[in-house]
Amino acid sequence: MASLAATFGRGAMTNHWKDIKNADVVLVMGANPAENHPCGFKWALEARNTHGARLVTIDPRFTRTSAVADDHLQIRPGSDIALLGGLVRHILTNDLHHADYVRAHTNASFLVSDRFSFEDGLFSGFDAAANRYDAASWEYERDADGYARRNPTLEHPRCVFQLLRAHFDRYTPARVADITGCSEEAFLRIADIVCSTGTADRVGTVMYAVGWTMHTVGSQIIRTGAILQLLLGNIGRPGGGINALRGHANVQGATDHAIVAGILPGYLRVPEPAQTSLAEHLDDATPRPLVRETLNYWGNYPKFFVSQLKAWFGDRAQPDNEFGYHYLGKTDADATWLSIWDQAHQGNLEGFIALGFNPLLAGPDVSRLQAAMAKLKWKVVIDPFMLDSAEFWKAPGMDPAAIDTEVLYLPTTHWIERDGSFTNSGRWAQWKEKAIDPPIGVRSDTRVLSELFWRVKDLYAAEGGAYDEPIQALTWNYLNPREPTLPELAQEINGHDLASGRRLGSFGELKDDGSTASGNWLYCGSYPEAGNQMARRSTEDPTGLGMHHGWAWSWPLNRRVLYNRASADQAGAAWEGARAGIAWNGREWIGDVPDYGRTTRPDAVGAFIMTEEGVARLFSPLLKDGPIPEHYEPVESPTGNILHEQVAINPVLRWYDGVRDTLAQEADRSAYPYPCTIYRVVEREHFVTSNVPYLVEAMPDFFVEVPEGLAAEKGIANGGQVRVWSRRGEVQGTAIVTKRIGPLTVNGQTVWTVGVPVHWGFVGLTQGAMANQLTPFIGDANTSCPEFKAFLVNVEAV
Amino acid sequence: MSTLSIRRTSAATSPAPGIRSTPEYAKLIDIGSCIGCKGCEVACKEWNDLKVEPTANFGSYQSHQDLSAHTWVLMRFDEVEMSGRLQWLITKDACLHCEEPGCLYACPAPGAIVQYENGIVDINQDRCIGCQYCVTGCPFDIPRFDRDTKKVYKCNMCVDRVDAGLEPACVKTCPTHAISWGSKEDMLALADQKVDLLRRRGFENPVTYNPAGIGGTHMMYVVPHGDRLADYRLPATPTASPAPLTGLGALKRIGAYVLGFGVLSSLVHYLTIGPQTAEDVPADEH
Amino acid sequence: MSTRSELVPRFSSAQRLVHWAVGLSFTLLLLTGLAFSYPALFWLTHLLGGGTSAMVLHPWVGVVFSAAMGATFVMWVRDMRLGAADRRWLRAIQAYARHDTGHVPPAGKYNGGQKLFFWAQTLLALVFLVSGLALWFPGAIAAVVPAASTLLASMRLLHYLATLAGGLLLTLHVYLGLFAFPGTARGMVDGKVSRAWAALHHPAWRPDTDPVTTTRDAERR
Amino acid sequence: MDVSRRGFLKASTAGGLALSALGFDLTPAYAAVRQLKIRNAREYRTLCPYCAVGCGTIAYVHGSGGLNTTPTVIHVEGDPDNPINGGTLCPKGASQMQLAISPRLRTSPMIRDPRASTWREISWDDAMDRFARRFKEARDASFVEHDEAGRTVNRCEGIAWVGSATVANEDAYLITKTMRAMGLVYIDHQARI
Repeated sequence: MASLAATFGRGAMTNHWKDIKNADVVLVMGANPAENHPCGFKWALEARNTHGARLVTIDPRFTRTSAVADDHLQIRPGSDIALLGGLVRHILTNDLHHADYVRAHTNASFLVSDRFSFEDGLFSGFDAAANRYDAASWEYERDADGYARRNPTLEHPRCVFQLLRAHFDRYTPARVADITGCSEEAFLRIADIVCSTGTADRVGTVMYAVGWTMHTVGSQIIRTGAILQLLLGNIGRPGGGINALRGHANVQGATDHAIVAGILPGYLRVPEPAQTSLAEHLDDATPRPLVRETLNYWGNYPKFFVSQLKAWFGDRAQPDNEFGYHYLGKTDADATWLSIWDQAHQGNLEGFIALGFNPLLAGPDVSRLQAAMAKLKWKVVIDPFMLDSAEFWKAPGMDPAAIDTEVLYLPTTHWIERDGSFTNSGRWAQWKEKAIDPPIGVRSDTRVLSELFWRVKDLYAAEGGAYDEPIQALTWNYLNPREPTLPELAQEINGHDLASGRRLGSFGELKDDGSTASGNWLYCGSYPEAGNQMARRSTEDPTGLGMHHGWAWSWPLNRRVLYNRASADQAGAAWEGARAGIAWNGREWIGDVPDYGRTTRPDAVGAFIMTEEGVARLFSPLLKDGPIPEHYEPVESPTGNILHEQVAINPVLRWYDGVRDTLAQEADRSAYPYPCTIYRVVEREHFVTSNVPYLVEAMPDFFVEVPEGLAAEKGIANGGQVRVWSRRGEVQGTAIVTKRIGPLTVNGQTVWTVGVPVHWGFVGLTQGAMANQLTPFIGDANTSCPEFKAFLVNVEAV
Repeated sequence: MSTLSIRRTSAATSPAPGIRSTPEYAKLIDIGSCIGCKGCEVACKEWNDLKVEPTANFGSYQSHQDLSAHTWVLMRFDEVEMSGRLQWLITKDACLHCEEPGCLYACPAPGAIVQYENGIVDINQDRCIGCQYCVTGCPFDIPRFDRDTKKVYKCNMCVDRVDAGLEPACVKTCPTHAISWGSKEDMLALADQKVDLLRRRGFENPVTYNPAGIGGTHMMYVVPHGDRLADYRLPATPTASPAPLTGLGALKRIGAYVLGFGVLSSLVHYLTIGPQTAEDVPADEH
Repeated sequence: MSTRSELVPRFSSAQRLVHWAVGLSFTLLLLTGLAFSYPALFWLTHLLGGGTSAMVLHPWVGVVFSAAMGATFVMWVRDMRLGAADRRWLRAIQAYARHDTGHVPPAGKYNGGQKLFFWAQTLLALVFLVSGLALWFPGAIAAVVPAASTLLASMRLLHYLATLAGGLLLTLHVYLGLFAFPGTARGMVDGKVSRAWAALHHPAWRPDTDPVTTTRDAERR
Repeated sequence: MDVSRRGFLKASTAGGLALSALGFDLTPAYAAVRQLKIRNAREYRTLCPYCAVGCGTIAYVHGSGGLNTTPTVIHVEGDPDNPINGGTLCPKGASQMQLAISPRLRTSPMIRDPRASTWREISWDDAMDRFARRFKEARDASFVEHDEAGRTVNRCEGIAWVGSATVANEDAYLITKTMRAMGLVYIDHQARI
């Protein structure tokens, strides 16, 4: 999501599930919604069935989504940027972009510093020793007041629009075909459909998921998609957007509430050591406007941050102790998934707690994770079911007698035994009822957390120890301090005015003087005095666009389409009347909850209120690996990078110790000739469904999808057993020999792709190979999302 | 327990006394919108409390090799090339609830197979004798015999739900609106719309599968490539009785007369010519 | 010279046992078979314990019938060869029906009609066996035959036609044995018939030299 | 069709009459259908626990909820009012009843001692005491108040927390609040993978 924030200012699905029905073109790429989000995918088919929308899939495999698509294009895993870059070029060379939109709502006109350059695969500012870019040369050219200079005609060679054109000019159809392996004709056929929405009366949407994010260039793939959508004028409009399809019931909510390295609830930033005072932190974290006419909503950062400290530390958060700023741990080190396991692998972690999570099977590189787990002193697994991760010491090939880790397993409630809210992919926070009591012996997550909190707190009080002030200071004002209820917590998240105790109706009311508290500003307004908005159940849809403002509650402020100001032109008139997001009636905005002041005049500030530019960023200096996306090969690739031989892979990856030795190098290509990708199937959801008999029945066994031609070459029979191995491990399973993966011609050479599903482990109703035995321990340069989607393997019949 | 009025019943000795004309229901399967998620398969099992069968991957996304007494719906997956493009044909295999049900006609057990006034064809296991004539009688090879209970089972269109004003479980659950439910007329109209849409989307031979040979069905399909029915595993011209059994009803009538004639002619012989007792015949006649 | 009312052995106990095994099993099969064919007769399934039970038992009774028919075949086949005399007898069958004894060529132990009955019965038993087995194990058929449903339907038809034929034969057999020719039936009860009966119906039969007389039954006489 | 209802009936009737005047009229007017299994169940509006579409579901529960009862879920299906799924559910959603009341759900804390090859049961009190003790030990051992440059960092480096994308927002919030206050920095969940 880093890339969406870098482009638009917020990192979330721009539109929502039901809105997809408003699209004229649906591009599904890096996602397989028919299998992974079937009930949301219905809205894509609804668009097709009600007004003839065109549905296109681009994927390494012909999936169940492709089965109902109008067209499908097979590409090589990890070649997404080349394909999307080709589409961007197709738009720019054929003038298919939505010119008015691009001029009004993007930074196309911004001039970039003359120090910016891109040569031989590297952007300016590359520091080879530190493996990073210095982004200083990616800045805009500033005027005397410090504001960015612009060129409204978009003709200046250093304006973003021209830079974009020059950059993507290399992505010709022939090159796209060479890199991705598809044919030029097929590419152009798809390009004609996808690039057909650059007009006021047409709108297209993009559905993507981890097929884009889980690459070493994942953030930049998404950026390319976002650029495509911006050029076509599809962001902010009903039926448009770039829609990240999340994989778990509350991935969005858990991210919003920041069970995430580097952020605090509401996407506030974890303080860094260099920010030695609250003032310094706020100064760093609060962006400055780059143009006069921007709302720069993140300018309110101090209000959100201080209100959160007040929610957490209450009376102990006062101006004289910087509202408890130093109660928070500070770090500037990467603390994400791979780094956690690297720390464990290095023996630096003593304890590891997994709640509602099965890390071992989640990978990557299961053998490495097993070795890392064995180095932990203790591990606590909190889950309703027994997990492979809790039993890693008796995984196939492990010797329990050699593993010192103490493992504690705590059975907790699951969803149906609790109320509370889930935030779906489309940002709708929906409240659920509790249906039954948990079985005797099972405790809720909040009870377990509270018991831990109180016991630790009491131990510190009795024995002393490392800096326990924040623990003693932490607010715990719940009626039953041993088990807070979820409505209580929802109210704390919403926040209140400290003087009156009144719950707030909007984050607009938050203050940075310590007079308000809000656990998560983004959810301020979800539980105001009027009651729990997330539990609302009105089915009315007066706009006819599927917004349903009376159903549940959507952040921010019940807004259903993000950036909806961009659904109207500069004067505030909807691009298209029938699918108006919001429109200016002369006095106020009508339609969706405006992403803009309700009575702010259309020309007052830019449409993208969360950016310093006031517009969306086609060119964004905020990512670590370049302001414009560029195609780099996966770290394990069957071919070189024909755009720049010397810089084949993303140059700013984080390399953990020993990982290079676990990758297939160029010399190993003949030993590991086949790109492989892993994925889910509709009958299963990661690992928990291995406890559900009907689902095990519906998709019983681990399998490997092998293209027909490759199977013939290797003597693999459909339904027979195959072995697949990478440099890191091997799996064995039933072969599904299929026509749905064809041969690709990549840079003149035939390439076969192999596919493996992720759902099996050694605990569960049926056992099967762990797909993540195969995957490499390396991640995206920005988000550190592991590369699960493109790596090399070999395959043989057993 | 509630009851539904019957239009037809197997092995009836007199016409079913139902005279009401209640709305007939139908399911419409839009094959072009089906993603093969097996939601219907699982929802069917869950609602009908059907047991889990041990399965194994046999080189397909398909869950089971075949329907069974415990699996009333099966999604079948076939990869087929059509006009140069790969099609992943996914068809829902389940009872079509024929207007002229071959199973019902074949069934010798009175009341074991009924057709309700609403069009649903149901097997009443109380009365099923396990002869499996329905299996042979079905033009779609749907009913399945269970060795343990010695009865035959198949989709009953969730008649318990329908009776309560709910749609069948598969209809309710279908994520992509590939299954529609309503009166037969409404579903035919909807099918026309869907066929039109397919034409506009460039399909040359979309058809509604509602075969006349069996008087139409209460589960209909909209087939994108109507000229390739066999690829969808749909028989082109199904009939209510398989060829050798066509006219069995009439034959049985004749058979009854033949047997009756046998008895009757014996009686006539007895009355006209009478018995021949050995003791009555003088010995010297020889 | 024996009296006309004197009884002579005609069927050994083994033959009678086999006859009644065939007779009873076939009657049960016929009645339940008719029950399966004619809804108005479905109540006849109660002879074998009701619908499902009848369905389960019908093929097992069929097994008994087939076994008994096998025994019948073995026991009688040598006696049942059709010869020229039998053909003459058959040509005069109308006279036989009219009791016009004078115009009926003398029959041996078995007349042409009985022999024909035997062969028809044997043929039908084979048809019943083959078609019955197919209907008993449709699953097995479906597993090995591609067009199983057509085959099974054909088998059903065949089974039904055989039933009709069998039903007619049984009617004829019962009528002749029980009503038309008094004194016949006891041959299958105590195994004996009167000399008068033998002289009338089987004038060419010599009961005193018949191998049956060498059996224990005959000695007891 | 040759085997029309009339023809069919006539055939059977004639056959029957020809053979026997006996017999029963077995033609029913009504047939019994299975009783709706959710007829007397109580309904709870909840959500599907799997993906992030956010499908509304209705859990059907048997048992009055009275003091002496243990209500159980007998069926789950889609909530037709929910605008996102409109009552539909994929196979995962459609089978969630089996997840809700799975016999595989665990009901007792367990511990695996170092080098042991089996689990043993442990009481909640003992489990939580041990959890807290281990947590404090690790925190004390790995807590960094000041970094090498002397700057206040107040972080705990020796414990990692992962998960979860499957708990409610309110649980998630409490997790973050508690763990950040404890000074943890290694915090992540399924969004990353």
